[in-house]
Amino acid sequence: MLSIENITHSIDAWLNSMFHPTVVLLVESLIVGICAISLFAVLGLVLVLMERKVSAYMQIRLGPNRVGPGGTLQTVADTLKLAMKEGLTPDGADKFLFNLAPFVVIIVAMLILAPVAFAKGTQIWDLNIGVLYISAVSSLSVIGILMAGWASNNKYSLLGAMRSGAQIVSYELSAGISVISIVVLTGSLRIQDIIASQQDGWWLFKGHIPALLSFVIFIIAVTAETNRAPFDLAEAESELTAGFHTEYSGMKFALFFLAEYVNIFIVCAIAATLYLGGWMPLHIGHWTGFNQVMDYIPSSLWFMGKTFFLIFVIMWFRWTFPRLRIDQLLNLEWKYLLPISMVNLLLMTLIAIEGWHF
Amino acid sequence: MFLKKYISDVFGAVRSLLKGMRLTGYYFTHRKEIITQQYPDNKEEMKLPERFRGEVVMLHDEKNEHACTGCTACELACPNGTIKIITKFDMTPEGKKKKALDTFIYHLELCTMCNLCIEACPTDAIKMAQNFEHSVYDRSELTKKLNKPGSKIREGVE
Amino acid sequence: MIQEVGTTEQGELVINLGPQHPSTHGVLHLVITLSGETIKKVEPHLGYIHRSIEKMCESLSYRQFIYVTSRMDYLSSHINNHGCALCVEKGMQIEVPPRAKVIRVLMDELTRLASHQLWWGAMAMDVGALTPFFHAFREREAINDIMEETCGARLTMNYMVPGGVMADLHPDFQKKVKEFIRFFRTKIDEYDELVTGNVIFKSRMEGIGYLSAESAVSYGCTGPTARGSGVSCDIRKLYPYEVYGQLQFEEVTATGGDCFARYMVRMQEMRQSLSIIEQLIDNIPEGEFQAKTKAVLKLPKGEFYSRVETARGEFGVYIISEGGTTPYRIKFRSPGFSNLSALDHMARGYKIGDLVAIMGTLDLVIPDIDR
Amino acid sequence: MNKEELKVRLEALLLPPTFEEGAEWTTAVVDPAGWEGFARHLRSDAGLEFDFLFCVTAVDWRTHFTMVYHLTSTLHRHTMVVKVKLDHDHPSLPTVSDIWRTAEFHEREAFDLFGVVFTGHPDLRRLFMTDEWNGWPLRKDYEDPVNMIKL
Repeated sequence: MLSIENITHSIDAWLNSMFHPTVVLLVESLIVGICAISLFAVLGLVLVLMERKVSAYMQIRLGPNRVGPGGTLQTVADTLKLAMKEGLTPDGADKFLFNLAPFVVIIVAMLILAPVAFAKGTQIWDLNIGVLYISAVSSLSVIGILMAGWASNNKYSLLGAMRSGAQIVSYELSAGISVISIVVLTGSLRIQDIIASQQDGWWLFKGHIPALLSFVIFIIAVTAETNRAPFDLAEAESELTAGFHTEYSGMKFALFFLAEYVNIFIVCAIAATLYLGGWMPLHIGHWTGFNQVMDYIPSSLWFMGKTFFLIFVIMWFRWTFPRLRIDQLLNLEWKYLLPISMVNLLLMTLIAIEGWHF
Repeated sequence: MFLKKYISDVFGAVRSLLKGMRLTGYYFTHRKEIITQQYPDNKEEMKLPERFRGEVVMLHDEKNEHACTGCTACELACPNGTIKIITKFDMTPEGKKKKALDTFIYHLELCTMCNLCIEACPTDAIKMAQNFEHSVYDRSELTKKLNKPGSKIREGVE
Repeated sequence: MIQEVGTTEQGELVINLGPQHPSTHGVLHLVITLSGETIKKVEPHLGYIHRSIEKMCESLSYRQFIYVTSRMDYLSSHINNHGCALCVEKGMQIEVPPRAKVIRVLMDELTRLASHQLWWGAMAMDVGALTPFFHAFREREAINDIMEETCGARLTMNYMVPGGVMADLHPDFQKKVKEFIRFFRTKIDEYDELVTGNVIFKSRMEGIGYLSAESAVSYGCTGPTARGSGVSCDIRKLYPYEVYGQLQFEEVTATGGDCFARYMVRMQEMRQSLSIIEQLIDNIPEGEFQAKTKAVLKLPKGEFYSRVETARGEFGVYIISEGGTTPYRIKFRSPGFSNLSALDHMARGYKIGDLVAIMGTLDLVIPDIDR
Repeated sequence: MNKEELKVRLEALLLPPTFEEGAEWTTAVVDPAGWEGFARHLRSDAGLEFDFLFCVTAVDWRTHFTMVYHLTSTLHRHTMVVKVKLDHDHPSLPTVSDIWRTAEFHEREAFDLFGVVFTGHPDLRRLFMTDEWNGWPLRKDYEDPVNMIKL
């Protein structure tokens, strides 16, 4: 059967038969790097178009429809426009940090890509602390945002960056606790183990109400972590014009923009992996026939379908809700999400110890 | 008691959010609600109401005759100095001098489409046209001469 | 020149909100002193679109000056024109035919609806919800189409002339307005579903930008801004003009004094406007739509003041005439100007995000403030 | 209170104003010196309580200025107009912005456009014009060959 797993394996075997193992490692790293960058580019194009279409349909309008068939090339045109724009650096800015910040943000986004399993057997690096790695690296992105806000020498940027700092640091907590509640169930931090444990059903369905709760909390927390409305206080265009990236233009702005969408993709991929079984098809207990039918759908499609559904949900939030205020945002985290997720974690531990889950 | 309020708060909040999401979800799935008009493409079926005020035009009939006597009522009525009327003296067949319109200058760039000149005109020589695409490359093109070359006043209009 | 200040001596941050800013809805320039995110002082800088309309009007005749007032509060341009026409009629003692009176009131209420719809969309946008804006514009489009058909323009209609209205109603007017009412009755419930009931929106609004009744009066606030604080100040009720005295409608007031109270007042006013339109639409008297007036109007020597209730509050026209064809001095008392003066008082102690919400509920239209 | 009753009530004040006839509302004319005290009476005296200052403007009569204050009471629903006559060369008047807060902006507007100086005003600066603007635009003798378009 032709699948991504087979392709990668055959490339690996072919390379090993031809070259020295060190060369093979180098060549494979290069291929992976190119794949990751092109995935970034494609994701950026697709997600921006998706966002614009989703928002348009919710706002009873058509959205982009002039460039290309049905407006599909709109984002390409946008990228061209951004690439041709002049990248301005303000006079009073800290030039080094100002120019570094977008790259920090995008590199962080790239790093989290490593342990994401795109399909069966398709993973850049299946490290044994995958989940821990993800939560550790994803909190680095706040450094890029703070850097951008501070280096811009703009008060709006500074306020946006400070808000973003407070926000990401606090929402890190409940996102982490939600992740841990799944780790408690599986007993492993490795992504492949987590997916394998969902062989007979996804955790969202197997883990009773606590799993559902932790899923909801995780989605809320990652929405906040990626600075998406209704938690887009770092950008808050009606308050801070554009928040931390007010002073950015051209390609540097595009990198921030791209990083935002890649981050959404990644957090949704992680949510899909933890709660919806990643590439694992929908399996129900011992219904062997049903499970086999489901297996006919390629695993990469399962993964993409789940991820894009979650991305759609996050977009749905954005185009429905008003923005919270900064103190309400922190209230929501410290007064509601964190206590609930802690109690939830206890329940989950109880379930895991007693083996009540299916 | 506190816990009960806490829980009902959370549930009420979630319900109100879901209500909003239901509405946007409805519009997302119902394409017939879309109200976008594809402007330059729909020019054929686009119909502006008859009273729509786009610009001032002078009515000419097929004999290239208009009804303007050059009385300058519109010029006086205009709040912005949009209209400038230059008159000349025609010789009537009886050999008498008669005041007549020479040039009707209309500055579209000054016009606010307030309709006061149309109201003021005693002979209904001018009216508002429905054209609204006025952009030009040179501002001087917006200064228009409304009476067509060679046109003259219709018989019997005083 | 405005001096550039980065921080005050106390180490407070000074930022400029505007004149180009997404939430100032125009060219309002606010200099805000902040301590952290908390507002210490808001200082408006005006005049970016000051056109000195009052000076312009001194050289325009009584027929001509009316159209200029459309350019002040462009969202209730028709009501502004109404105020001017009333003032000239008061001076000339022109009796307006009953049909014209009803047409004027109908148009006023449609304008008020359109203005409140735009406000609703913009308000939601200020607090970060972007979708309501388009929903509001869908309904507003229907009103604009009705306006376009009857008045000939969509925003700056100039439909009002001293002594009546410029043209008779379009034959389709009644049918279209009834259609619109049916359509809007369902949509206004969607407004509540999408925004009013939303928990995030409520928490952004409740208890924010408190304005007590005494301060509202002292700051000269009118319209929904003052009525949200429980001050009864609806000119339509207190000093009825045209046919408002014979209509059944309520003056909407709320006692909260916060942003949510002002928001609810406007939402209820939309329903009241709908009911006023419903009362009148089938009872438009036959007859002339314009009284016979002289070609050149000359107001007698004296002073005339008339006021109307626009979507933002009390709009006053004060004409001093020397007996000529042009006013000697004309003063427009615009509601936005007084409402803005209370902004500093209302915003102190709240956060930047709240300032945006407060400005949203004040419903500022900058040309109305600058004139 | 109706127009006549209001007039009688005002005449009972310590410094009674003179009245103008023929206007829609009771119109009182006071001196600049007596204005501040008169205003305080209007605001706080029982039965008057004019708490809502809805229109403030200046008029340039070429020989003199008049400040016109339109007042109403939200309690008793009566309205009156106060006019203060000012000198043309040095128009100056005590502020009432501490009595009616709305006067703060309106007086700034009058200062900006007419050059009427309000003594005691907390923040008397140009409101619409830029700070370095010359002249007072709404005065009748104001000429600005650059910005004014003659039609």
